[in-house]
Amino acid sequence: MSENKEDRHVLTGRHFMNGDTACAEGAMAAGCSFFGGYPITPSTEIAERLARRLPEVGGVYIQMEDELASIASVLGASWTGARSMTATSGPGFSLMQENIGLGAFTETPCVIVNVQRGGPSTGLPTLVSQADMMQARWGSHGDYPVVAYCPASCQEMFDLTVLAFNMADRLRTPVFVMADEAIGHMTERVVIPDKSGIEHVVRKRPHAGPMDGLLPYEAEGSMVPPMPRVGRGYRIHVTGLTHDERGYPATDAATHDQLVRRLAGKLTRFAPEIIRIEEVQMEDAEVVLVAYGSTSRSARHAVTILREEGLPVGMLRLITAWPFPGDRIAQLAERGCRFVVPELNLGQMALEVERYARQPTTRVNHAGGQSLTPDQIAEVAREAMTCAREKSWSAITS
Amino acid sequence: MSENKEDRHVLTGRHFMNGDTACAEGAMAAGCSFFGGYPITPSTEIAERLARRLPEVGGVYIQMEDELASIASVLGASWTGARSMTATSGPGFSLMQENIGLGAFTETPCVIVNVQRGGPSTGLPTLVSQADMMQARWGSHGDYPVVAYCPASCQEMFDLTVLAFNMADRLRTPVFVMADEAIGHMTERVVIPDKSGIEHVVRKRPHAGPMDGLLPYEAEGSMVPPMPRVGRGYRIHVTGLTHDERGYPATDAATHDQLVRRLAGKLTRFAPEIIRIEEVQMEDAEVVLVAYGSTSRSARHAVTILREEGLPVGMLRLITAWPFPGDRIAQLAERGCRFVVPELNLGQMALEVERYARQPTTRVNHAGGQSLTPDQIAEVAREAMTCAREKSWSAITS
Amino acid sequence: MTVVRRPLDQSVLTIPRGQTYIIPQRCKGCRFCIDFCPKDVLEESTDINSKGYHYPVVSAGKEEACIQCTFCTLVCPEFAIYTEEIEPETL
Amino acid sequence: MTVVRRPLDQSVLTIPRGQTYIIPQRCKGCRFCIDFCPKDVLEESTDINSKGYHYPVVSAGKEEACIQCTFCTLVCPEFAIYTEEIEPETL
Amino acid sequence: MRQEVRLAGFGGQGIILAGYIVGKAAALYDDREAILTQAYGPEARGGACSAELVLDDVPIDYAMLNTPSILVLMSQEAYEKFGKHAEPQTTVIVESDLVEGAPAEWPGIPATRIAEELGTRISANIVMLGFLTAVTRLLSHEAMEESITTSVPARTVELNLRAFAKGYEFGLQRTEVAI
Amino acid sequence: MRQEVRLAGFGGQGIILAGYIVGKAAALYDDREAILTQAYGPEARGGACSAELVLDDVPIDYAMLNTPSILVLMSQEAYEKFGKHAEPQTTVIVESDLVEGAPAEWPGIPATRIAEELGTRISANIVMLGFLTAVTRLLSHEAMEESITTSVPARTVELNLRAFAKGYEFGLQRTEVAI
Amino acid sequence: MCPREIVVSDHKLDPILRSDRLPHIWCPGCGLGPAMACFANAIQESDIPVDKHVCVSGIGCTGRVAGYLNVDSFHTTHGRAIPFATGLKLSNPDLKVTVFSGDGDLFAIGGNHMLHAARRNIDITVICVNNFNYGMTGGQLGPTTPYAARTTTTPYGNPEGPLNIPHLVAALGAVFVARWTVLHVRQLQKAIAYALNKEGFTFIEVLSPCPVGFGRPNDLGDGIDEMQFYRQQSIVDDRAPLESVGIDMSKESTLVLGNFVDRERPVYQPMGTEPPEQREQTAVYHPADPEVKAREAP
Amino acid sequence: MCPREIVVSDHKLDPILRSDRLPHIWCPGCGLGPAMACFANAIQESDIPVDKHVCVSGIGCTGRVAGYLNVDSFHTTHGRAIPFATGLKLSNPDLKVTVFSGDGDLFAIGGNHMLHAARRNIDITVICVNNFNYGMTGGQLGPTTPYAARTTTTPYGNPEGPLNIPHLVAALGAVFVARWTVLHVRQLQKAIAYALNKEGFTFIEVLSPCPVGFGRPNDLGDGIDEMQFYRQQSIVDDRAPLESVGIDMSKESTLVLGNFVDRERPVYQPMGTEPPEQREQTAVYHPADPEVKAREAP
Ligand SMILES: Cc1ncc(C[n+]2csc(CCOP(=O)(O)OP(=O)(O)O)c2C)c(N)n1
Ligand SMILES: Cc1ncc(C[n+]2csc(CCOP(=O)(O)OP(=O)(O)O)c2C)c(N)n1
Ligand code: SF4
Ligand code: SF4
Ligand code: SF4
Ligand code: SF4
Ligand code: SF4
Ligand code: SF4
Ligand SMILES: [Mg+2]
Ligand SMILES: [Mg+2]
Repeated sequence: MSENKEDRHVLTGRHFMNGDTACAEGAMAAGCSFFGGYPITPSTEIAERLARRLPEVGGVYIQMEDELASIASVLGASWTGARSMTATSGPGFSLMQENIGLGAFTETPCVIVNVQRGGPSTGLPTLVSQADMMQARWGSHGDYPVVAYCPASCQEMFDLTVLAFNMADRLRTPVFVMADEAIGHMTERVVIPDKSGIEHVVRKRPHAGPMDGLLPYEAEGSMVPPMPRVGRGYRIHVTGLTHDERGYPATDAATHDQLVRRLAGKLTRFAPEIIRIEEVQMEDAEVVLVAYGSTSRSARHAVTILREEGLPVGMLRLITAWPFPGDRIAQLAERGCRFVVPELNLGQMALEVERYARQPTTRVNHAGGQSLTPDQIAEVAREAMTCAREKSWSAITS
Repeated sequence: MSENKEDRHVLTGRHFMNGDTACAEGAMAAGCSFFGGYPITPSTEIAERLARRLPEVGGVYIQMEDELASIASVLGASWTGARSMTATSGPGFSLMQENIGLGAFTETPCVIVNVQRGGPSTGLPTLVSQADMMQARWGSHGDYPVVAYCPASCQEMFDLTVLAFNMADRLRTPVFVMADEAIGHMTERVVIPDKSGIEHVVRKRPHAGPMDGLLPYEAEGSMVPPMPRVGRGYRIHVTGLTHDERGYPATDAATHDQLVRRLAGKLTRFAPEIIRIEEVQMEDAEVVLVAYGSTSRSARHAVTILREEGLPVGMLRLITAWPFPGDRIAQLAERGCRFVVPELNLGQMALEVERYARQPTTRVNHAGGQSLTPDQIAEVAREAMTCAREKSWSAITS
Repeated sequence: MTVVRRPLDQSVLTIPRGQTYIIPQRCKGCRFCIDFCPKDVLEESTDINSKGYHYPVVSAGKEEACIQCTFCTLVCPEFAIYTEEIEPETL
Repeated sequence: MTVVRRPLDQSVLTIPRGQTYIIPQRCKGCRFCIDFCPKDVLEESTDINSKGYHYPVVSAGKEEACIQCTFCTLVCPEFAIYTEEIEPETL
Repeated sequence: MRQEVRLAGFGGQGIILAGYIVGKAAALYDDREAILTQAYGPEARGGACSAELVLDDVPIDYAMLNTPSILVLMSQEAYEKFGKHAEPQTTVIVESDLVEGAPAEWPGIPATRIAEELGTRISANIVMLGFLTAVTRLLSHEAMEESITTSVPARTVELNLRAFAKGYEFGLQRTEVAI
Repeated sequence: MRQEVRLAGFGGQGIILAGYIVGKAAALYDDREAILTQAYGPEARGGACSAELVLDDVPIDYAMLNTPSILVLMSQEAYEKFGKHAEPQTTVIVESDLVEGAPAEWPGIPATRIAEELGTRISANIVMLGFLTAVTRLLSHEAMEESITTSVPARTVELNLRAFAKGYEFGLQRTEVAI
Repeated sequence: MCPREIVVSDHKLDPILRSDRLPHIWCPGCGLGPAMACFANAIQESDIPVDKHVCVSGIGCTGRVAGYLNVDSFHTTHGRAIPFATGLKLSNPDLKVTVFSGDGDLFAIGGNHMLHAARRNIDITVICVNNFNYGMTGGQLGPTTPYAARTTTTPYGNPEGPLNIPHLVAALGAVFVARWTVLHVRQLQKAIAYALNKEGFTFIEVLSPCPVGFGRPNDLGDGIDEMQFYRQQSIVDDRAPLESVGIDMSKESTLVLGNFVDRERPVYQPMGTEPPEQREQTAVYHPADPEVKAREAP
Repeated sequence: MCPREIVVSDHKLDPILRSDRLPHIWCPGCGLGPAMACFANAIQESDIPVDKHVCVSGIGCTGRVAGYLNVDSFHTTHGRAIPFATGLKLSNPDLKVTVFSGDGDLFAIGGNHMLHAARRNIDITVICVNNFNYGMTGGQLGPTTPYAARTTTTPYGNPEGPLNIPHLVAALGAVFVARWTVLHVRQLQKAIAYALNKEGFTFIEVLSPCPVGFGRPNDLGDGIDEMQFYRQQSIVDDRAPLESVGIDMSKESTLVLGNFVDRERPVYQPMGTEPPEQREQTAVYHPADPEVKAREAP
């Protein structure tokens, strides 16, 4: 490997690496230069990899005393202009919630990886689940914007981590990579392009101009205000209190409403850019499997099985979970599709599907600890297909 | 006042007190003997009142070092057989999430009061909002049972706190009182009955029998296992790991799924007991205002205004927010009702209404900082009524 | 702007002297400046400001007494008073 | 059940003696008991247990050597060895 | 009938207690419905302060004020903020020593001075309540007295009742003059 | 063709590394698709340990094993847990010194002893890989060698290649005998 | 002859303040103003350009300081100022990062971060205003509230023993530990200026009156009375044994002030930016710079 | 003549263990077994009935102790054992509550609760197994990991200085502070037994081998090697100045063991259960009970 520090950011080449490592390499390739974290199964390998890798490029790895400190350090680092991140799992994600709210409210870009394990509480630390999906949306108090991606392979652990950094900087907001233990701990081929093949969105900076009059929360029509760095003479003030465009505290309902709505509005406005879905055999699908993360691999396999049986089943894979691709679900519902939602939880994203589909869905759930098998999913989808055709849908939904 | 300690529990009589104080008196009347908390506006008055009141009856008030410690102490106290509680607001509620999961997973009864203020982050500490409703449902990682009540008056701050304690013991689960600043800080008449008028559900204890073979997580058909106290020779083990009926850690998916589903199932089974709603002028209502907490007061006023105009508008007040009274919403939707959901957030409970109604709702939102006025609500409801009658509903929903 | 005082040429034989500046509207009447001035230079005004507080004024006869110790500048919670060094009196 | 040893009648002239009890299946072969026994009472078995570990056995000629110091009982991480006091030998 | 009352002044004047006493008199001793709310905010720290009451004969849903029927102003700042924009139908009562520039027809009382004369400067709020009761007949004299009795520290009851009486008396005179 | 491989033994034998080498050989040097998973759990702490591989010619969706085509057993415990219930179609390979009671027709190699003879007891896993390659032809000899070269610490490459060769040789003999 | 006072409308410190936000929200008689003034002066006195100064606060009355100082400033969440500051500093070592917050923020909810930042010797300065209570929320018990003191949550008197802040922070390994009151403005300013220029985790406790939350409920009176109390009861002793400098605020008690600890320990360097030198633990307290030596209160 | 060893299937400590859960999950050569055995013996030796003993753990290898002891026991969340225990104890003062957890659990994520429980002098015993790393998650840096040590998250050596646990806990006000290794089983058991019987916040640090997470990566070898290291490098000094008892685990370093602090301070009493007596701060270290005086390792 070259001794040039710059070169060590992007580990160009074909690799056989596990999902956590691929995530860490995605961060490296994206130019992440600060990781503040606290070990927790099954995300620890991300920290371990970055503890080795970041110093190679002059970046900072610091293991903080807990997850509260980790996320706070990540927010602080972001204001220096650094791309910063942390990685955790359910219990740590719960502890981060207060400062996730601070990050969202102060529009501080950063990446937070949650490699989901069995919950609630300490649960099944070493085994898979997908039960923090709703927490990602609602875990902190108040209304705030949320972007979450769900990798389904080691390659996507890499790719979506890069995307997460870009989207964080694009939108000035924390972005979640909602991985799961099965993906984090599996080892697959990961192909890393050379540096020129890595997309890099540059964080919008304030235009040259008088530093003193800067309004760091003035959205300038784009809904995303440019972000100054500390130490550059802007004399910015950043507060978790409701604040005006200057960044100063404001104690009035109107400013609050306007700010909270702008933050939500950012996501609505940029939803087309944020949202990624993959559609598999959807052209003629009557029953749609809506799946994400490791479960989507079983679902994809189930589609293959069912198609072999001649059944018109397709899969819509949520690469982006939040903002939820509800419009597409609504379209499909109008087309007459029925939905089967396999998840490693008691039905979380299924709630959103139901809302947009305006119909109940068939859920395939396991609380966690093992993957759903393609057969389990196929069986339910088969049944759903029969009911759909017999128009007796409601019989099988709860 | 009598010198008999017993008598000081229930402050029988007519009082003019604020909502926070009424909540504290509700806890006293319910026999709460442990409060572990940390001050935070606008819930601080609950702590302050209990700091004065609990020592009068030999109870324990302890101000912990933070909210993480507060909720942990409350869970510990509960295992001694005590009725224990804490009170907080958004930022503190966020910090409590990890141990709320522990409480739910270990089936530890306790009461957690959240007097909601403007969020996210530090937001508007002294002003009202209702933006933690979804957080109450999804704030901790994993799937777990949630019960939440929403008081709309000082009297209900008292009544629902008593109910919360009873339901916590009935179901062996943490119960939330999701108040809001407007209710916490308003002062009204509160009538406290004498002791005999206070309902008291006794926590189910293990039957007499061999202590050693006790299965503290065996549900005995009722889905709610009896709860032993520490120090009584049962040699119980309690863990936040997935556990079997003996309480021992289990690392298998089947035990996990079974446990997580039983916890969810408890709520489904007891939903009729848990769920309280109030219906106002609903007999012939075509448009239904679904409201809760302080906002329901404005909504009630709006109903009066609209009825005076001859419009068939009613209100369904969510006294219980979680589990969500979805069946009633579904019934009303089938009856042809349209829903208007005023909330001091960007639309949270409206999401649930939509899911069960299988139709979009009209939302009346303010992010927080001030109450919605009856006029604001009435105006939207009037419009909704017109659209409903013209069957052009979709035009006004987003 | 010179905020920190760096006397350029100060012989051992001079005592620094200060001129008092006051922003009456800012004062909240805490008396910190008045009670702790080592030279008792200040006293309460008879007037009140718009918030109803008696702000400090230089006592009669104390016009030359300020030794520019800057204590009042530092201790005032409201940034309502400060002093600037003036030509020292040579003893 | 007497778990804690409370010798009832122990003159200054007696040295306590112990009998060694072993649960071979529990042993994980850490050697703590063997290496630190003050009287070198123990050695590795030639047999292995089902997990493949050499558990401790009393060395030949050391049958009487245990002074019932209970060190092995306390230090064994696997609760695989303990001793019980037996009739002391009077010197 | 819905009545809305705002008491405004600065921290330390006992504005909230005054509001509490009025609300309690209504809710517990005069068989009316009453809600007290108050403005919070870090800005209030030692500064402006106000208590807002809604009284009615039927249960009160909406607790925020639309247009107060009665406004009690105990500081210049309160006058600037609320008094200047008072609607014509609002009865405005002022602490006449602390508020400058108020229309002459507004009932006024030097409550602080009267309280000081009674030797208890901090009872200015209670003097004001006496005055309010006399001038507006918002609540019965008995209810107000009972509310004061149960709301102030036991050892100060007597003093406060005297303060109330003083204010009430002053009010009666003023009313006689005015009517 | 989907192939499922399980390597099982105890912690410290380098089971996971062995699995990694196989997977990498397939994914990077033999142009196949490969996924490696492993059993985690606190119970694994110093105890049983297994690596699971799925190899295929098309992208692999589902990474869990149904019925392994190849089972490599490096401990008695692994044999008790997996070997005893092996399906007839599964090729089972054992560390013959560490597993007792396995059917004679199962290919076996005293990998640990051979490694010890090479002076590197911890390369038993690589010896086993050589044997596996020879006996099953799961992956090409070259791919395996390349995978070992890029996966073990640089200074141990040569030794490990020797270990691999030894195992491979032993396997060829065994294969000759068996077939 | 010079005039008496000259009435002006701007203060000479205004440029370092966000003067458009004045008046601040603090109560009359509160000590936060002087504490902030000393910090503002020290910033200007420091060798570091103002643009490189960053102030990070948590939540509380003290936490509002970040919002009034005209430097890059952050008003974070309750208790998390130190880890936030750690991220800033490590990610841009050119910055001079100062945490300015309250006793509750830094030692109740934020205590763990204090512990580890001091242990690691992160190169930041921490200024803690100790007003013996939670001012912002209305005067509740805090970790420094003296034994038996009345607060709104200890109506029968505080049953807890208070934290001895300098003792703890010194035990944690801070390289500079001082305590002053807001009456001792010159010493305070000097101590801050010294800390700002010193590498490593430097810490200053500032005793400050809070008439609303602490003074009045505990018969200490108004701000001015608590200041008088400081004047009467303070002694300066740089070499006081730190286990003896606990504060009980009783009428006869002594407030021991001083620059208690001044030592060298290797500063935290994340691996990779620079290989850290061998670290040795120095546990000796030796105030080193005569400039920060204590003087009597004015 | 007596037989050689007698082979049995139950251990005499089994009744105080949840022996149905054995074998435990700990690695061969791990020191947690002996630490638990000492605690189990001390429980039985204590004057308190076994049924009144409660053990509370956080998360970690050490945290599993609660699940193996046959007393009422709680395996809570990472870092929160102490506040959980506080709730138990205050709500039922008849209980004897012991927190048994790891260095990371009690001093990294849980450090703040240690700080305040010790300050308040909550009447619980805390036993901290220090294995110089996070064992459970696979050997990462912890707050006690020595400077320059290798862990999976300090591949280039640890840049942080480690916590000196007895020094910190003593500064916080614990009434009993001891340190032993798992080789010093008798002294450890005695110290625990003493702590269990003493009122107030009592604390014992237990040094313990973790071959997987710490020993092997740092060339200390297996469990037995680390035990040998303890034997060779330990000295017992009850009166050692606590700022000097930091541990760096280098080959030549000394491990200072002993019952360092034994003093009286008023125990936390929530108001209302009993009016607390006037509290005084005693800062003197004086091991008081000859029973817990140190002896040499066997
Ligand atoms: C998580 C959280 N808990 C509680 C609060 C409420 N709160 C705000 S400031 C404060 C205490 C402030 O005390 P201190 O740090 O001493 O500052 P002071 O106001 O005394 O200067 C509290 C408890 C909060 N904002 N966030
Ligand atoms: C909130 C949270 N963060 C992280 C973890 C992961 N985790 C479990 S145990 C542990 C550290 C254990 O270290 P220590 O307390 O020293 O115990 P040991 O295993 O060394 O005995 C960590 C980080 C967790 N369970 N919960
Ligand atoms: S500078 Fe000093 S002497 Fe002059 S007025 Fe101010 S305090 Fe008094
Ligand atoms: S110190 Fe400032 S606020 Fe206080 S009296 Fe003097 S000028 Fe006024
Ligand atoms: S009791 Fe002591 S002497 Fe006897 S075998 Fe055990 S360690 Fe050796
Ligand atoms: S101490 Fe226990 S586990 Fe270790 S060798 Fe002896 S019997 Fe075996
Ligand atoms: S409450 Fe206390 S600390 Fe806060 S501003 Fe007022 S006096 Fe200052
Ligand atoms: S990892 Fe370390 S502490 Fe954990 S069981 Fe293994 S040896 Fe013990
Ligand atoms: Mg404070
Ligand atoms: Mg550890």
